[in-house]
Amino acid sequence: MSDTTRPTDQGPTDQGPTDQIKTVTNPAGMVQSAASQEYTSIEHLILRVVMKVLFAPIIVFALYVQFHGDYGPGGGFQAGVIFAVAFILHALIFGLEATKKALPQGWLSVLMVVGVLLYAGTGVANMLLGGHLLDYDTIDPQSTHHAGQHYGILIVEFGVGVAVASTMLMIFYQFASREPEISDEEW
Amino acid sequence: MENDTVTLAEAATLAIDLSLLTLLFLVAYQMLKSRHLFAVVMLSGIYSLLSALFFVSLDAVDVAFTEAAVGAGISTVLMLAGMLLTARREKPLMPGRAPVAILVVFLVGAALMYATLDMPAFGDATAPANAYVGLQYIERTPNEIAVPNIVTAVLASYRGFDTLGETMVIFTAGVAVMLLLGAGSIKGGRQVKDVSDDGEAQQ
Amino acid sequence: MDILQFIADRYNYWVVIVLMMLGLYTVISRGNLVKKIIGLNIFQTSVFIYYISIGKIRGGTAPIYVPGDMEARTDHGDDHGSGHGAAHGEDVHAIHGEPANAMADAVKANASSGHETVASTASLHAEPTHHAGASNSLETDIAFNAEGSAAADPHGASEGGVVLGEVIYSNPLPHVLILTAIVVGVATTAVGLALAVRIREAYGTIEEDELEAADNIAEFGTEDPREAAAGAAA
Amino acid sequence: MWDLIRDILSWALILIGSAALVIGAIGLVRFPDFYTRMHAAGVTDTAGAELIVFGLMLQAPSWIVVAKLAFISFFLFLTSPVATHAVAHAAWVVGVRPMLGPDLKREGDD
Repeated sequence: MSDTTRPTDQGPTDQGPTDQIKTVTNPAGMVQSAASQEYTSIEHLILRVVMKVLFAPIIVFALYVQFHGDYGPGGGFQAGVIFAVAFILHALIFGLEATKKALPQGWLSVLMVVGVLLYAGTGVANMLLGGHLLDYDTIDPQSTHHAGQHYGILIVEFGVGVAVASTMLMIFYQFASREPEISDEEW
Repeated sequence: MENDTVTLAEAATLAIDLSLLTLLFLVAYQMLKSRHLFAVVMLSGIYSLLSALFFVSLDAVDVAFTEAAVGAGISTVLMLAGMLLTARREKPLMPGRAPVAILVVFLVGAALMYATLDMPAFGDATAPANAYVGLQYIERTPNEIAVPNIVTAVLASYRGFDTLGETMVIFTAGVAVMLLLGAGSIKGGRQVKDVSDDGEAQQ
Repeated sequence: MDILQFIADRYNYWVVIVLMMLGLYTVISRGNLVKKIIGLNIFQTSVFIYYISIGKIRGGTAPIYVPGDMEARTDHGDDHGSGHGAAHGEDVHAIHGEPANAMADAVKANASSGHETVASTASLHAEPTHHAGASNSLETDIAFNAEGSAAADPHGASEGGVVLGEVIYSNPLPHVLILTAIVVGVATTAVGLALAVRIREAYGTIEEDELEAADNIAEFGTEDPREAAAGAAA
Repeated sequence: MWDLIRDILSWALILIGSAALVIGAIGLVRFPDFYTRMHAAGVTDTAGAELIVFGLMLQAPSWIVVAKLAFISFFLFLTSPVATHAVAHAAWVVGVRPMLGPDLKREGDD
């Protein structure tokens, strides 16, 4: 075992315990470390069942927070984070590979751009409609109840939500798909 | 207490605020003391939830919501992942570091404490921060935006450009993490071996 | 008693400063990079609490219009009684129509308010009621439609115990700033952690002094560069 | 009349819930080993939070608030025991074993 965090040991493990870290594709295994292999089939049974019950409500709640942000606490930032949390929970319990099948990493990098472009594009569209940047009243100039502002805020918040959710998930994917070099005895 | 009427509700709020702040202090102190990084990360989740509770007490429901979702949901998981990839334990404090740090910290703290003597009172409606721009938002939102949640109106409309910038910062941070950890592969990089030669050289 | 009042008015800021000192101490004194990032988070949260504390208004509520209040505050919401519309609309209109004037007023008021704050702090022990008095005069001028006018207001119909159009809301601006700052904070924390992870992979440690020693060994072949310099000179 | 009953009932629920949480906190400090502490925290946490939410439900001004509180209570009922289970299970997998018999009287484990 060449790899420790002892102060005397300067070098990283290059060709160290490759046999030791072979099964850490599952972040749940990472977090609940030292799980013996024979457990894994039934180990997370309760967590899996509850996760299946909870996953859809969390997504629905995220959507509620996203689109109810005009009327109550909430908005794109919170909704994006909650949406990301649902998938992070999924990854923690079912493993990162399963989550990546459900929501591929390539989509995320596209969605990150789409979110920001949705926001910026709304602003540019307002300019093209003859107003200032992000002057939502140009969307519906005739409205007496500021319908343009409502539409603008909804679109922009949606852009924020998409950008935040995909960025947070992307960051999580990047961290979780790395293999820890530290042996479990360090705990 | 002659002139100002302290109601029961205000006294209760004061008690709740004080207990929350005490808990915040204790948790922060324990985070400073503990060398077990797993415990520190868990405590940071508790710290976030406590501060979210305190935000509710200060009427900032949107902020509390965000802090609870981010602090308990994302931040803790990311820190956990970061900790798993780096180190589980912190080394003991180097002797000689603490006195300098204490000196700097107490100087800064004393200066800030001195500055609070001139601060407007807590909850003062006429404080410069509250009387002008903030009040304008409250007065104008019904006429100009017509959205019940003033925070959303200010966030997405009045200060929409600001929020665009914030979104860009988040996007940039995501790209930075991708570049640092993803190793250029859209399929998700595995462990990178490009540094092992240097590691050998250092030994 | 005024000492107590003084403390009650500021205890929030002091606790926030103590939290900030804890965070700063963690950042400076601890050598572990992850611990430094966590210290930075403590610091950051204390700044958040400080901002939100400033925005709190005594007796206020969360900055979301209570049902019916938004309509009561609009100019064109004539269905809520023209009397109120006139009384209230005038006020908004003055701000709305002549921003330059409003700005000038604001600056004037700002100057006087700053003056009064200093005065009230200076004379706090001598005259405990001064601050409240100063606050009240300002309040009736600019901060709120005077409480007294609520009685004369034909719209003074209260719904569920609140007088519409007169509800006090906490300042929404700090909330907006901090809300975005929290999410940006976690994104930047992730960047910091990613850097720490890469450093760990390159050096095998994230302790500051060991990193420095490793750099020195790589550059000079010894942990102490001064030794190497002395050796080279000799 | 209904108001009075409602107030008494909701206050009773809230106070019992708070008492449960306080008792749980005391148990968390006083109990000797990990599993008994987990037991104290887990059981009273679920019960106390549920009771407080029920008490709040009786005070709710409108049905929509009742519905929201019902959702909260449902999710608390689902997640709180599961969290306790996950923590206890993780401890078991890592190798923490419950104290048994005369050991239970001592402070500190293993």
